[in-house]
Amino acid sequence: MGIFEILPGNIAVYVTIAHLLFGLGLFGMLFRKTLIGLLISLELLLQGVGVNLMAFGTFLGHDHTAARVITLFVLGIAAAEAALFLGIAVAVFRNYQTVAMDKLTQLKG
Amino acid sequence: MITSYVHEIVRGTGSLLAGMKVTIKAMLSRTQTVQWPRQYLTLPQRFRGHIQLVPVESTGYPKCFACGNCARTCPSKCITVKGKKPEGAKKKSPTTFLLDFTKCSLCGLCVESCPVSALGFSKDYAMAGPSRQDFAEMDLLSSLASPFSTQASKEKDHG
Amino acid sequence: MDNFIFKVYYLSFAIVLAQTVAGGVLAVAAKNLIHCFLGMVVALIGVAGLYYHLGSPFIALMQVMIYVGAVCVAIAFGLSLTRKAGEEGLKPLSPMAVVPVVLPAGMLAATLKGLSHLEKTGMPRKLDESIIGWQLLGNYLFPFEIISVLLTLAVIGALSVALIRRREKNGNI
Amino acid sequence: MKDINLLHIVISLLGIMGMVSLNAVLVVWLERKTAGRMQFRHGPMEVGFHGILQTLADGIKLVSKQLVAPSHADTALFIMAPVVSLVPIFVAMMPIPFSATILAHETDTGLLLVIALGLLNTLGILLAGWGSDNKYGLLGGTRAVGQILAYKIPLLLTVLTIVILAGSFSLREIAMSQNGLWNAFMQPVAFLIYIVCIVLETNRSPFDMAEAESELVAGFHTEYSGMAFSMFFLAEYSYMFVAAALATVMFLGGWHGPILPAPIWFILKVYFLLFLMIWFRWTFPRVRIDQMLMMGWKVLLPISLINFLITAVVLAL
Repeated sequence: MGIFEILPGNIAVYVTIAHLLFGLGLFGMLFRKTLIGLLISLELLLQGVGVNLMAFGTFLGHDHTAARVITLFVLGIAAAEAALFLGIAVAVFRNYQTVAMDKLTQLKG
Repeated sequence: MITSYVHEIVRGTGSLLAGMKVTIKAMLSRTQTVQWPRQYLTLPQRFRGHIQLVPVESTGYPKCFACGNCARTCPSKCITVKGKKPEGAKKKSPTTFLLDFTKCSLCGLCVESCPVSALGFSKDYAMAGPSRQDFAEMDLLSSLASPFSTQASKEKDHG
Repeated sequence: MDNFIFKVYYLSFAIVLAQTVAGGVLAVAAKNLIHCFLGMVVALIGVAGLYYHLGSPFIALMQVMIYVGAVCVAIAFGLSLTRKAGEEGLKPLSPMAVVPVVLPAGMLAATLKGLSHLEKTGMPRKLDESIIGWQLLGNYLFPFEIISVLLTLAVIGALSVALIRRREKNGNI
Repeated sequence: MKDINLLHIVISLLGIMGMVSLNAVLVVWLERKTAGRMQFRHGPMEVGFHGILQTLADGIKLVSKQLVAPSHADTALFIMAPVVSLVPIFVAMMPIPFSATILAHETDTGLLLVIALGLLNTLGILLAGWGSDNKYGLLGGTRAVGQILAYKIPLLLTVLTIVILAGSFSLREIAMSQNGLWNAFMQPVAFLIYIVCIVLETNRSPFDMAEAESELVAGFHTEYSGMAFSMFFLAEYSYMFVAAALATVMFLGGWHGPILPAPIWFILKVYFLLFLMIWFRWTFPRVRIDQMLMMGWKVLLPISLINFLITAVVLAL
């Protein structure tokens, strides 16, 4: 058993994995080339936030439902954001025939 | 606009139900196909398969007297007839009657032209074989009794 | 027997952890965008597993349903609509790459330091989740309504953004 | 965690596997027989009594065939796709109650579990289409995605209608709540929408756009052969069973019925729905993709929304 035994009951594990997801998401947002890659990284980042919320809510919260309700809100917001993001991505592709972020420079003037 | 929307949905559902009624009726009625190698359908009277020789009812010998009319009439020259007189007979009888079914177009002119109606259409439709040769020389005599072969077989019996 | 069940439980947790990390890395680092997508799906299912281990099967299933069922499918759709060869992969690394390493690491260190003062609370327990519904329509009614409005607006916005071209071409939607 | 009994898990998994295979054998046979009879034919007659073992023979043939991956295919996706489409269906069978006591895994959120796992099936189809480096496959996969976006919201709304009637996400309690009057009679509109949605969900004709033979060869499984193809096949027929079982629980009163024992009633109702789906398949011509999307967004969505609103208002009053 050894190390496995402490894993599911230890808040540090959840917090670590949440920060890892957050870091991966941040990395992807900085270095992916296309809008869709950006969106995928953004989802990972939000997942990090969600795991963090749930871990703190479950282990430390006085009110166990608060974290869950807020996580549900995060899920809802993420769905809305994804829908909007994809709409924008499709519109951008229609107008510029590309979704590579280096080439979308019209706003720079 | 709303009424036409609702009307369309109701009408569509009705037509779907009508279609389902048709198929369920079909499902509960008799099947039209049969399990072929085990069951056969009776063929209609006028089914035109490949040609065959018509026997004389009393003896079982072919009616044909090898006049060769059919071979001459055949537009694709797929009939070969040879014949001679068996001993003690008045008319000739065919010794060879070959049909090249690979060329035959089933036009039926041979049957029309036969002076004694010795040719007819068979009801054989399940025709398949491993080689082309099986149909290039179909021996139409083989299914009939022959005045020659009976003699031969009699001799064989005695011998 | 009990011991074995616990072993299976710990093993499943380890698998979920490994799955989340591997999926996340694949999602960010893969060259091919469809592999990124796949990595994201794997990571999201892993996160759902984490929620389950945190004692909340309801949130875990909502995660699978909303993310894997809806968001991922929509992303896949967008992916196939906007795909263009040669535009995938990562930009060349720059000094900026320090940020996503240092920032979460610093945050994590601070959090763990703060946590070390607290006593362990033990294994997460499964709780009655019907309270979530009461809370949503009670204490959290206002945020709930705002989320609903936000979702509606997002759908309308996405539609209108995606239909701009067609409106210009045809004169109407 | 302690309440999970290992023996129970093993037995229920074996039971589910047996159920899936037996169901596939029976439903494929039923489908071919029905198709035959509806076209005035006999259907399979050779293997076993009236061809009942035909599926088994076909299965053996498929398993013994080689799986060929196209040379430019994304091999990992290509091999993963059938597994992704089949395994969630296995798991989705766990919370389905065959009677008040016979169910593999009792959970409060059974309905959500089945629906969430059913969504993964489409993911498998998408991966298959994408991974096989084939334009028909890709078109099939993309169509499946468009389809899921169109039917999932009406489906969830009808399911929610039932949930607020029964007051629970647990499949067992939903079935228990219909001891007297079945939901199909209380919610006829929701029932009809759900019937349409399960046909959409399982990618069957008239909504089999993802594999439309006459347009896309075989759609997402054009490149699949042998074992992988049979896994898609198994997934389709198992998904049919899961969807029909869910409909039985939600609308046809689950295992409730006079005289006969409960599991038999359940199976009978499920097979009635399966027969209904087969009947649809051999009656209706395939709709076009735009017609399907129109129907999803313009007919099913508004009607299910109105139905949900009316139910909620009536219950609140």
